[in-house]
Amino acid sequence: MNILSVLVIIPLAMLLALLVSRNRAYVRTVVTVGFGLVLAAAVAVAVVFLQERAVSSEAMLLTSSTVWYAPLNIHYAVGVDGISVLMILLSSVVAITGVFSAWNMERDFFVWYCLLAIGVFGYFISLDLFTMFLFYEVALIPMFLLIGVWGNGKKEYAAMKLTLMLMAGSAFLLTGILGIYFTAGGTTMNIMELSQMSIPMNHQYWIFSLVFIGFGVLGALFPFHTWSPDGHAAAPTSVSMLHAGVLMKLGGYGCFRVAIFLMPQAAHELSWIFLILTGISVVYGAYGAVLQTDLKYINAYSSVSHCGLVLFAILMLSRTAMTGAVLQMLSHGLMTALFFSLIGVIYSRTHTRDIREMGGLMKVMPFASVCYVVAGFASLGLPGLSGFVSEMTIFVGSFEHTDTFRRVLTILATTSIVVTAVYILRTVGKVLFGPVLNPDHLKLGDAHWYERFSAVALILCIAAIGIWPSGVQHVIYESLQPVMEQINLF
Amino acid sequence: MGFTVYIILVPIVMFLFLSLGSKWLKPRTAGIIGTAGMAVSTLLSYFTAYRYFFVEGQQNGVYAKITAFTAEWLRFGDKLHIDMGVLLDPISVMMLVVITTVSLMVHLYSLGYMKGEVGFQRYFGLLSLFSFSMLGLVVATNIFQMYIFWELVGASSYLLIGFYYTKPTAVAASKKAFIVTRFADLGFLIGILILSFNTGTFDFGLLTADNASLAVTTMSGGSFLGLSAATWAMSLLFMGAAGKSAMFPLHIWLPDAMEGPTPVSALIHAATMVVAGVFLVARMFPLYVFAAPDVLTLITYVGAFTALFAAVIAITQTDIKRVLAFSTISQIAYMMVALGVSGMGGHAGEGYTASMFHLFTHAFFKALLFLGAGAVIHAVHSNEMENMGGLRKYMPVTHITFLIACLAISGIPPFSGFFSKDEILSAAFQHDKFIFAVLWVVAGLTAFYMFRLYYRIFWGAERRYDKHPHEAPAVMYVPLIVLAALTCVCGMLPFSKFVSSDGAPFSAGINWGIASASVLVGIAGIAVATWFYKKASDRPARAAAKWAGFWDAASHKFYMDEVWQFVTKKIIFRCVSRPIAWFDRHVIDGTMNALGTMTEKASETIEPVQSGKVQTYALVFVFSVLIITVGVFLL
Amino acid sequence: MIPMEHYLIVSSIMFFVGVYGFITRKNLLAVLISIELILNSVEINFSVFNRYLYPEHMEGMFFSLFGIAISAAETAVAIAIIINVYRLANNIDVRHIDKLKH
Amino acid sequence: MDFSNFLMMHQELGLLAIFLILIVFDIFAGETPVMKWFRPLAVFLLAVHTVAGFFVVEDGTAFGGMYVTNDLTVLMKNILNIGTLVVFLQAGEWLRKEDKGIREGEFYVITAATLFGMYLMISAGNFMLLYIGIETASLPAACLAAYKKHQEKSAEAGAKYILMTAFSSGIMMFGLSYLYGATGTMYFEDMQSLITMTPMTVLGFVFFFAGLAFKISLVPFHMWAPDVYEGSPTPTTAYLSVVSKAAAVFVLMLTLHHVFGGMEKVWYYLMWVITVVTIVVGNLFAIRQNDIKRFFAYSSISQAGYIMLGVLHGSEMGLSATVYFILVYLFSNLAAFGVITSVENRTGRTEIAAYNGLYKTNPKLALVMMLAVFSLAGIPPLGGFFSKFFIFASAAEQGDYILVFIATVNTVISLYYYLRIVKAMFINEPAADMGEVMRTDVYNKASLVLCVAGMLLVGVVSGVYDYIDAIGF
Amino acid sequence: MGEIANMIVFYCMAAVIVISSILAVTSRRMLRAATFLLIVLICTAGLYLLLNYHFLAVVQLSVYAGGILILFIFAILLTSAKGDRTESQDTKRMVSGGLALVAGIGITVWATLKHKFLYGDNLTILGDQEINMKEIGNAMIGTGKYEYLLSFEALSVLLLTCAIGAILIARKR
Repeated sequence: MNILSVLVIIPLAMLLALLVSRNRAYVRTVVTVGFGLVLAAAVAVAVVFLQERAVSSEAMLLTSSTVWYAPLNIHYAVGVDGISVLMILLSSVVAITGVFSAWNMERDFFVWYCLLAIGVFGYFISLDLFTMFLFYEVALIPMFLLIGVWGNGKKEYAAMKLTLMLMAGSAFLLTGILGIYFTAGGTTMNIMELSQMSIPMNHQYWIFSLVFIGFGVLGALFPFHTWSPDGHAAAPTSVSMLHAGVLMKLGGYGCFRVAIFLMPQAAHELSWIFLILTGISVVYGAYGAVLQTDLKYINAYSSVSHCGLVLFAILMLSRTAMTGAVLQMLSHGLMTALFFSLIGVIYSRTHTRDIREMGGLMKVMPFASVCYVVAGFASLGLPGLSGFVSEMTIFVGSFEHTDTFRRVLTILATTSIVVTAVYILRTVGKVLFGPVLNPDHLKLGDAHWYERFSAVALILCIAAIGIWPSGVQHVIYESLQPVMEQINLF
Repeated sequence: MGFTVYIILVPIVMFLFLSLGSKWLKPRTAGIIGTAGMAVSTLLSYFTAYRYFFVEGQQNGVYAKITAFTAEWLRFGDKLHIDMGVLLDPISVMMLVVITTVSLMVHLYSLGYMKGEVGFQRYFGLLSLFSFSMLGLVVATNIFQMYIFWELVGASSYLLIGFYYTKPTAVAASKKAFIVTRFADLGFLIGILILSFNTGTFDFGLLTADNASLAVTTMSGGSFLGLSAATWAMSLLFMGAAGKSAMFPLHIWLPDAMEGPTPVSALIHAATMVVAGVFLVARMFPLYVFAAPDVLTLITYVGAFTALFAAVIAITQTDIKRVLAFSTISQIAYMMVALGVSGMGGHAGEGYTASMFHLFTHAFFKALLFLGAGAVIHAVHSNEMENMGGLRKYMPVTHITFLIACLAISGIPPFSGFFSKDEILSAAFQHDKFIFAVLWVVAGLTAFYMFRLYYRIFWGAERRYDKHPHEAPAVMYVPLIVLAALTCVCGMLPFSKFVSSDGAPFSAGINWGIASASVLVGIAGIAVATWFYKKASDRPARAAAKWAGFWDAASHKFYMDEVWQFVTKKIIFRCVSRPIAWFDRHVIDGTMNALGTMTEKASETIEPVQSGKVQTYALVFVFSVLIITVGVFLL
Repeated sequence: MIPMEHYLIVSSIMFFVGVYGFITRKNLLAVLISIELILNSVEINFSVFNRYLYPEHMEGMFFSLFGIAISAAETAVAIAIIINVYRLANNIDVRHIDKLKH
Repeated sequence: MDFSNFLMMHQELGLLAIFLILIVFDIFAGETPVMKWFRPLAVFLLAVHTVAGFFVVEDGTAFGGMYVTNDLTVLMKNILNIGTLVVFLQAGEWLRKEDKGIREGEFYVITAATLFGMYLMISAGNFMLLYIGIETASLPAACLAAYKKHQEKSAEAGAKYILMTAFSSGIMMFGLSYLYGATGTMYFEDMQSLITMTPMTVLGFVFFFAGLAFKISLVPFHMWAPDVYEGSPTPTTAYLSVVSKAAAVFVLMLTLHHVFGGMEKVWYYLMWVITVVTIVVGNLFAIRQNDIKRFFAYSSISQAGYIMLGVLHGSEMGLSATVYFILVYLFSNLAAFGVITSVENRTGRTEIAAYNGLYKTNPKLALVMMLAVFSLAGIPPLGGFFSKFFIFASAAEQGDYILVFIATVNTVISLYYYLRIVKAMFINEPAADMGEVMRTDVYNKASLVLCVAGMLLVGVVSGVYDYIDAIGF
Repeated sequence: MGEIANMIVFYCMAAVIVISSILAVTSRRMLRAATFLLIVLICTAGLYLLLNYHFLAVVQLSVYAGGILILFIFAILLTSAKGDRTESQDTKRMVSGGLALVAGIGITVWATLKHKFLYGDNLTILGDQEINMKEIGNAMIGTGKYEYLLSFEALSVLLLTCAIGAILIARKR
């Protein structure tokens, strides 16, 4: 059996194991051991991948393919390149930290959580459009219950909105995928094989738009981002973590893997439209975050901005910018997970997320606060943390274009880093610094060990990328070779 | 000279050690460890300076740029990559010495000054972090490394300014400092992008080699809005520099930043961080001279205006740290002007040397002033001049060292300020008489407000102190003495032998004509200050009343804060952010919700059709069949 | 010779009169009567076509034949149901069977 | 007389045998205790019949082309068998507990007869047999709708159904008469070669199509469906919404292919519009429903629209996708109706509000219901996802991307109302009187297990689709 | 001569059919409506006779007039205790019904008139021939093409089931 399938099988096994359990201790054991195994498997995949890569020049490694639906040439085809490996690592890290952040949740929660994990891992290892889409939807649907049942605030509205908007995106996607399959000759669903086929240009236009918007909805593309604030605000902590940290990456990854890779020509010609949209996302999200008063809303808008940057960079179609995009996905995934886990810590104690009602938490919960500051710095792109690396790579890469349009857009996008600083510092200043506003807060305790665990793990990852980016960068850069070959055909 | 890398690494190790171990370390231990670490760096810096200037640095009579250490950190593509390394050349070595020295003094001083504060360990950790960042900045081998440390400097200064995090003003000030400099850094970043895109490199060595020929050839074209790429890039870089160095109109953060602990002000806002901008311009100097001379003119005028502007404001301030802050702005503007009026090579590059020289001397005496002010604040627990007076009796050491520093900044020989200032004035004189005149006036104003400060602290009417003010402990006044000593002697250094625009030593004599002019105006300033402030009198008030409007404006810093407040609060928040937030909630989200509502509405609208009446159904059935038939016929 | 179209016109009229009746009548049984008209007209159609156009085989006639049988069966079921409605509601007004709607 | 013709009809004969056995048993068992064996017998016989259906496949025509049998028709009948079997399983509990006025036996007998009618519809090679089949399938079904004869709702449903079905059969017959007039034959084979595009054939076709569309409940011929579904006893609703609809779709597909192939220009555009309208209108109405049976009626209308996606191109792939879709739809919808029956039997309520907090009180039922609606909404890894994908693929294969796009976007609306059910069950708090845990009888449990297994396996196990795909027209 | 007589008979019956069917759907009294239906049915049988479908005509008379109509009359009597008057009609519905009526007739007649029927010879050849009853019988129980044993049997199932169903619904218990 292919090692990649293990990543799907473990969560599946966990799901089944959870279904027969009633006891909370048992549930905890299952999920911690299970997601620990997933992490181990992810690391193993990474190691094996690196070994293979040393001796192979194939675009995708560890591939395997089994016929599933022969009439439609659907295969269960898996394989990874450097980018998917990184995404898998990211997902496994966020998933296990999410487990620790959801330490006190009941069994059913984890059942859906495991389903989500199945979707996410399956998506990243898929090479077949159909299975990719299948896992994509598998990952989306548990959100409804995770938010609807265990969320707070306007949870039903938010859950419905999020699910419907994302599903609307996937409706676009479905049409696009069928378009790709049939216009490319209807002989294969394998992405690598499809990339060798040519899709007629008149079809590429609409397919590219559909696919890009379809994935873009999940990547919080303006103006399809509004599920993000409401959804994140209502979701329970670990769901926000996984959603913002991993699920939103599904969008960026898909845009890159499907839209750009298979339809490079349309990407060339249409990128300007989407560049404008993503450019708006970047700046707009940042400005949108400035006035928010709910911690989660701030982060949600910030995610819009940061994920917008991912799509923005992908659309620049330059190798460096795309490298930056992947780095940004990693970086945003980690730091936003960190943010949400800390917001969870704060919220579980103060029972409010309104920044106007909090103050001076640094004094009350120093550990969580320091971590929050670190997350904030990562978000505003402080060197030494991952955000800086990715943003700089994106800006440098985007600036490689000689046309004024892209350069001006890049410059506009760079302004977001200032605005980011504004809202991050505003939040930090209001919530963590200053005098303690609510005397009741003085009695609150700091983070528990399991919460600390997730925060520390995430900070370590953020710092690791920030301090030693070249390892990751190298892997990504090399993996972009096939895409660049596609793009450079035109 | 690979060991130089440890100058930088020691502080960061200290930072990690102190901040991670803060729980387990006693405050005093932490302080001592931090100071010891800094001392190691300082010693290494001195050793480096020795090796560089006297043993290894000179090649063919020119001080070369030596890359002591380099490693690739991040590769962007085939061409561009960020290295992390240590670049040694006269200015970076000079900066190493200045930074480590001042930092060590501040560390020492803080042991006393910060005693008993909550978060003592954190404080030392952050000091180490700051030192690390600043050292990394000056030894950067390429512009991106510089940017990286530039940002780190910003962040660590944010943390230091906001050290008293429960104090709302400190929090606000730290935020303001960070955001304003961040805004400026945006210019820096875009400048880097333009520069690196055109030249294909970040490396200082390649960029500045051969009179910046690389930039000249690649960037003179490509005009955008009528300006060449080089002009754009260099102006944007200057924007970054102006932000850190508090040039008008980006100076507003600096006075507020005085909310931080006073030693921090001494370190950051006097000696090190604020001169980073000057350092950046100096670093890129060949590019300015050869690729974008227009920008150099811009720098000159901005600098000159800032110098005058800040000096005027300084006269009116009553918070002693703010006076010092404006004086810093003014002095840094001086350095900027010096760079602006400079040319390249030999005596034409005198301004460059002068600028660096002034940076060097200013670091010591301004640190001294801040630390002295800190000692005073420590003694009287206030920043306001009204709460001071006649302290010379209680704090003799502070008094003397403060006086030395005041004399130095006023350009009175033989103190160090005199030499560097004189050099700047003469460079300006050669370049542009008008600029010279401005600087000359500023010199006089400087002397005046410094002595106003001096008199109001140490002379004047004696206040009734709640607690008897006393001299600072030894651990605080020893640094004062050391710095005072440095202030006295460092002016004698033959600076141009070491630091010059092209690396070739030359000898710069003192232009006695200009020197005497500057000394005269300095003495005049002192005299006026003496007349006004030595004794408590109503003269200042009368003078102020006479110029009421102007005085008011100046004491309100010419309303620059309000202007900025307007720009940020009104324009960014009200006119951009709020509409966007509204737009998002109501238009974008509204559209999405409207889709839902429309669907519901549509559902509601067609509902009556399903009336439950079987005949209606039949009617619909028949009409549908008929319509479809006709439709198909028509098809 | 009677043109075939005339038969067809008659059956068309009968058919749509039946439709009209179905739509307008109030009494369930009257509605059923309208249905009978509809079915009857169709049967005429079949016979006419068979006789005029394709007299070799008896398809149309048989369709009419079976149609008559089917309409008998349908009437039986319908009347049974209508009687049941009457039993429950005590009238057979179409307007009263509109409880199920929207 | 050549009785060998009958040998080909073993499925029909088998069913007829069951029909007769049940009648006889019912007559003789009467009200005696032996009657308790009636239901096991019915289920057993039909199960055997269903399983046997998979083994004996023979191609050929009989009765001079009036009867046609081949792999495809056998497969279709098998699918109908499965659906009917599930309905049999689900119906028993309700029939047992219902008031005295209800006789148990007739339900099975009549259902078997209607199923027989559907067999004839599918196997017909002649419009006369087709018409008789349709009438056999629908007239007795009116009795099923009016089965709860002491309940006004049920009577109303029965009346509406019989009136509308008679009306539509009149219209259909009128269409057939015109087709006959234009071509001179009722045999599929002959008509296919003779049919040309003239106003008369077009009119005939449209009228005929309207009759079938009525059975499939395509908009605008759907209006009877919600009322009848709501008023009928739940097993009848299940039967009408799944088996009866499926049979009509099969017939439409077969006739389009076998008879009206030459008129594709007419029916393509006609059905294109109807498909879109059906999906949209079904969805729009479903949004606002509060009664779960009525809700499922509208949902099944919009599902019918999706089914048409595979039908309207008349392609081979469309055929496989449609049959597959119907199979999955059958499992999903019947699973839902199984739950509805259980809940209704215990609480007597069919409002969606009755499902509030079902997950807390009856987690298993809630889970089945959730799987069912997710399958209907097309959520992986349930069969509905695959069937939707294939049916969209079959439309996309013909380049009809606009239709695919419209349909996919509409799945979002459908997801909204399906999620309403999920929300009611999982998120809403149970009403105070819903505390008791429901017990479902073993037959119903078996039906639910069968349906869930169907939903889960039909998608993931590709063999099913491969099997269907191997069978062409 | 027979031609003309046929035509006269036809047009008379056509007129009667049209008028009676209209009356059947407009008459306020149910029994009258039933009677008009009867007239329509009888005239239809007459049309069958004109077409020489004697068997069909007989069936029409016996099943429709003899069976169905009796059923109707029973049902009418059973359900209209308060008198068989129906209430006034809904004008709006009448207008739309009338519209459907006119449009429907227009469209169907147009379609038939537009169609080029291939008749002429057949009619003269088979014009007055009555169809042999034996032929009908053979066709009804034959298994070949144009023979209808299967339909016949299927119909029997239908009738049986409908009978069961009708009894089930209609009986009191």
